[in-house]
Amino acid sequence: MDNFLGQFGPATVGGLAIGSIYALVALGYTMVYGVLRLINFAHSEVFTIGGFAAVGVFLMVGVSAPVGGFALIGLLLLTVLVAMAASGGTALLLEQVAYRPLRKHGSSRLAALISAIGASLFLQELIKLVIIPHVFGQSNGAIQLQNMPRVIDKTPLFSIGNAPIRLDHVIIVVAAVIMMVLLDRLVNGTRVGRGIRATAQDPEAAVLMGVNIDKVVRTTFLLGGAMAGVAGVLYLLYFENLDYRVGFVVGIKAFTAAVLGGIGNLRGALLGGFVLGLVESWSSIFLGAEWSEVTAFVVLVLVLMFRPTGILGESLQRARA
Amino acid sequence: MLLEVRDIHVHYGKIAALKGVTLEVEEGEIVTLIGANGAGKTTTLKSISGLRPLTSGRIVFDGTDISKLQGHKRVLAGIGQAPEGRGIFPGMTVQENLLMGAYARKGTFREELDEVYELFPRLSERRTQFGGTMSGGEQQMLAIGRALMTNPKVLLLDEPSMGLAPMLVAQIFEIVREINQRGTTVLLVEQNAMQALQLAHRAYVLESGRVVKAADASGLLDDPEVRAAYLGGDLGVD
Amino acid sequence: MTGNKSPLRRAFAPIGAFNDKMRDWWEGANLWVRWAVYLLLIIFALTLLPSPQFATFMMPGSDWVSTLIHPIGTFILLAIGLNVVVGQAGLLDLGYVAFFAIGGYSLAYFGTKYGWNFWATVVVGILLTGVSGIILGAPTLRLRGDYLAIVTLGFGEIVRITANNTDEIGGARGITGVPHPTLPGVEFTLRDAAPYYYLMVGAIVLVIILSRRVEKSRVGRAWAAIREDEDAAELMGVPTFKFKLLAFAMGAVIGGFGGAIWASKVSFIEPGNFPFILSATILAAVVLGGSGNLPGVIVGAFLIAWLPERLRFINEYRILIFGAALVLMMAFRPEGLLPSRRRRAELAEGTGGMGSMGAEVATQTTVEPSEVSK
Amino acid sequence: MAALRPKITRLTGVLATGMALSLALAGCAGNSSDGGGGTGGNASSIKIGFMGDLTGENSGIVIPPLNGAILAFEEYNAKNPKVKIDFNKDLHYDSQGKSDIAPNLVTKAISQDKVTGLIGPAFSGESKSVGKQLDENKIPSVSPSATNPGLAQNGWKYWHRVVANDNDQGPGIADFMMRAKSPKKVLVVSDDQEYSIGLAEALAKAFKDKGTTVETDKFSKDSPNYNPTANKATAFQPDLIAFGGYYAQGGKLLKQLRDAGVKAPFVTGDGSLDAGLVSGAGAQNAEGAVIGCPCKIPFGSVTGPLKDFKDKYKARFNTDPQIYAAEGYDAATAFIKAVEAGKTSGDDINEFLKTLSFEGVSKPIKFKDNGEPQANSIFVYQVKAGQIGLLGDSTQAKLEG
Repeated sequence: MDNFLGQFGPATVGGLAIGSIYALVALGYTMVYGVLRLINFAHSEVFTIGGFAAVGVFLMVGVSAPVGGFALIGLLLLTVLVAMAASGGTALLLEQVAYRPLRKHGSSRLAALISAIGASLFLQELIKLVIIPHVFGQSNGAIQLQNMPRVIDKTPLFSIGNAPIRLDHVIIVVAAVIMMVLLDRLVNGTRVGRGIRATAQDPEAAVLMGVNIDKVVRTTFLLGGAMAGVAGVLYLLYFENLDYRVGFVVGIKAFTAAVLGGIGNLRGALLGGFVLGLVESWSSIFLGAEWSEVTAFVVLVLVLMFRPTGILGESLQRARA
Repeated sequence: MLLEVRDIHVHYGKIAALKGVTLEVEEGEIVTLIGANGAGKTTTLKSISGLRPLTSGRIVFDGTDISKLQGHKRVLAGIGQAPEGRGIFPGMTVQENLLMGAYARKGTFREELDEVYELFPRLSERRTQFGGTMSGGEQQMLAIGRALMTNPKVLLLDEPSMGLAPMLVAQIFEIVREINQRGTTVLLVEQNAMQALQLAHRAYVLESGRVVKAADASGLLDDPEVRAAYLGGDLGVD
Repeated sequence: MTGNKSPLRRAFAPIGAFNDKMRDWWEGANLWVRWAVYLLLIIFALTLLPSPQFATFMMPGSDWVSTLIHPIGTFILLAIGLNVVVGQAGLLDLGYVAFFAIGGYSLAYFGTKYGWNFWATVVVGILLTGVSGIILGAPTLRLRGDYLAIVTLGFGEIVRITANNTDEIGGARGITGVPHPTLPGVEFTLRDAAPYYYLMVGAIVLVIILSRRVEKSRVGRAWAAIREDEDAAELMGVPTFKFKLLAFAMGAVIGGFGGAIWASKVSFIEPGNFPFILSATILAAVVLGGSGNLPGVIVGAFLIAWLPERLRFINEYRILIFGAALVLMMAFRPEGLLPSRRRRAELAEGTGGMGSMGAEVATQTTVEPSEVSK
Repeated sequence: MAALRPKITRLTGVLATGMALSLALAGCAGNSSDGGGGTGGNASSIKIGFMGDLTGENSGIVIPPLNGAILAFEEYNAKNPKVKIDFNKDLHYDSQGKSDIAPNLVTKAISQDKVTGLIGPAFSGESKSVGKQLDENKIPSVSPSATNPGLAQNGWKYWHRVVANDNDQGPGIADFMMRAKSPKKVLVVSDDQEYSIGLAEALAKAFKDKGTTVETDKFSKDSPNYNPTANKATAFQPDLIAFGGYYAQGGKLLKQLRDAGVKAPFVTGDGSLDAGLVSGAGAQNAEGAVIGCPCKIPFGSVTGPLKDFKDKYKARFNTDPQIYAAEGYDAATAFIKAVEAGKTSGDDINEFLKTLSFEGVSKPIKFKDNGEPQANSIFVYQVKAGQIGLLGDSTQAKLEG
């Protein structure tokens, strides 16, 4: 453990960065769960689509070297918007095709879960077989997007202790917190948000108040999808690579984060994301990175044993405070 | 005629919950539906407010057929309901709950809010408290107040006395009378038949999904069959 | 209102009608008729099914008998096991593959390290999986449905990753030379799949009998009660936790049994054989076939195992199509191909034993009079 | 429609026969014991199969040797020999590199397709799962790319490979790096895949034997986040980072190492010998990375038979030969030599392979008794200006820059 102190700083920074990405993806799980009581398994692919949309923008704009200043801000805004649209659109479509018919027929959640798993597989393969070869021109079998353009200069800006901080670290954490605050405002401070919360808390009563449930569900998917789109962009900026399966790993972690924080609870998702990112990162120092997933799940089980509804408690219902 | 329900059938899966219910509510009336548990009272209300689909039959409100209108649109048309079990949004404050009542409409709702707070001074005291943390009686008041915020032409009340102490029940019923006197039509579902009949103008008796009796409330109070079935052992306390 | 029934939903109607008819006939059938049918089915499974003539149609791209053992046979075993947990007790388990892995690893480890006899090791493996089912269940079964789902998913991953990182059981290298079963007069080798096939059929028959017996017993009724309304079951005096744990353990035991047989057949196992997607696939098989109904579950497992292999000619598109098929099936026949009547009643009531989705307010198109009037 | 009819007739016929035979067949399910290496001595053609990951994520390592083999067999058949070698598409078994799929395919290859020999399996995991099966059925196999040292220690008599194993590769790479950079501290990294761990262990042992301080690290392949490894490197400050693993992970690792400011030289093995390493890491990050391989890839300008092979390959497949293409060609040639010598049964071919010795494109091909190749040369490559170039035999080559 002599090198523990040497690794602690960078591990914390890395943990916060990856935790931010988990948190943003977790928001989608948590919102859909809050409203529909459905584990939207295909949300991981919604995230992946966001990443690919970002690659598309970078290639289209023709980024070949790191940019800075206003150009960077402009480019990032454009990318985020496109990715939010792509992911949000995918999420909407998913709701329409995979969940709406089941909801209308009052199917069991088990059926919905299977539909979700099916949709997840379908989207994953679609990305692999159609999007990568035909949109990005990668040859069959090559599933990684190669030669990812570098958008952000990655030389450290400054150091805190022995932890070098890069621009992408800052952007990721700041963007995640901003998106989180915006969403929180939206859900807790607007009419649309009240509709969402009312539906989550008591759908029948919500109808009696004149809330259009279908619209609320669509909005929920759209918002969750858009958050995942942002997460996709941040992921791409951070790791600069992407393949058709990234969503699976990130998705499971994000869902774990959502449950950890208290599923259905927006702030819980943020907290859960950070906790999970840090736990993974720190535990890697002691146990080795190959055990990080095991530690993440063990922490989840431990938390649930003592707080059966997650750290912050469950759902949009009591999440107001 | 404000509300007409014509021969509606409703099913839960394959089980028939309503087997042809017909009833009418005139403007300005208080009409009550009484009957045993499972007779179909709540289902009738849910069908009127669009929470349950009809298998057959028609519902006409204010001159238009609303049988196929989506539930949330019926609120705008003027049907307000305080549902069974109150349906309070537990994670919203009292004020937010009330504002949810006005969700479908645009504008500020100062006056409506003031009116509800005037009817239920208790809610006014607790406007920042969370719905989920209130007592049963307060929740019932909130549910009725919230339904009033939808600005209804007809107010559907589902078992407002359930689980409440007799004194509170009397209080709630008094407020219902007050609401009616201010011009809102009321369709009341109650197990507490005695008090409901004392309050209402007219009443329908439901038995296993069918209307078996329809008469003036006062008439039913004296009906020996009704007395035996619904008023005998059912004097208020649940 | 009558026109609301979609054509695709209608297309499934004959299956349902046939299913109903079969069931009526079955329920009215004599004991000896039933036994004759059982016998015929077993004879069919032992003779016609694996015959080479059948194979050219069923499996042109790979070896048919081997495919019947794995994935078809193992999937059926696993689906029957998972059906106990999901279909009968109504618990959502997303990490079922863990038990398959533990069973396989038990056999591989004790068989190669200590040279234990196959049958003894199978028993030990079954005990170990049962215990691991209890270890997983005890802290988690008090959690509500979805928390249980993520925790079981996590358990599946923990088992796989632990196997991958533990050198004592071969780590990522896996274990080679898993012992073959021994039976007097029968030689289990890699040259001939037939003995394994008979072993697999025997195992499936055994597990079916076990599962049926339990389903019809007091335990099965307790599970049904828990599935339909856990709170009510508890109030009626059913010790729900105990029975949920039992369901978990029994599901685990069947999974472990399947794992042991499979491991001995392939003679080499590695952690990569136990990915999450396998859990999801088995779950899909159970739901697709008709969760809670044994014949349905078996048919579901058969289709889920067979179709992707059979569809190898569309090669890389087969998972894409598989995913789309799952979505379509759930949209048009969410109760599965061959649901049990009881299950269908539960679904009609809107809960399906696992609760319904939220934001669910029945809208105008839900009820078809034609179904209602039956 | 017309084309369909015969098929349908045949199908019904088959089904009817099936029915009739079914009872008689009880007990004969999957009876395939006529294996023994397929056809007899006077066949006019024999079948050779190929097995590996043809559509999965590591197919980039498997398609080139498949192409190499196709090239060799096409050349052979074009010469109108007495016994042709059938290597058609149906005999290319796509295991997707999965050890649980491979056995069924081998069963099919043996019992239905009646192959006489097999090129592959491409990877070590699937080789483990089918080696015994091939052995029991007396099917000679030659793998162009499975490098796990343990494979040769199973006592399989029908198993061969034309590449040196990781126990040669590890020391080969270590020797070379010691001469080139004389590192004092080496960080040996692997992911959690079987191949990766094996090579990393060989590398760690080799560097330890040379007296360096070795620290090891392992990460999960599925995790996108290799930062913990980068952090460890920052803390340990090694003079060299050695990675055992495939390019898909290697590229990401290299990028995250460089992004974290780790500047130590990077060396890796055959699984990363792919342009994907450079594009995954970014050309700038990959610059100077050293890759060792028991394979010889004709990158850049080459001479002699290798050039010949490169030109033919390019003409046939319209792309330069990549990793293990030459080995695939040599594996196929081994079978061709056997058939030319009149050997057409599995047993005969296997016997012949014991005595075989010829100058392959990649190296001199001669098998030891356990199936390992005699020649265990390791070749080293380096990334220069975004391209991988061959430096030469690890015992002679010099590192540039």
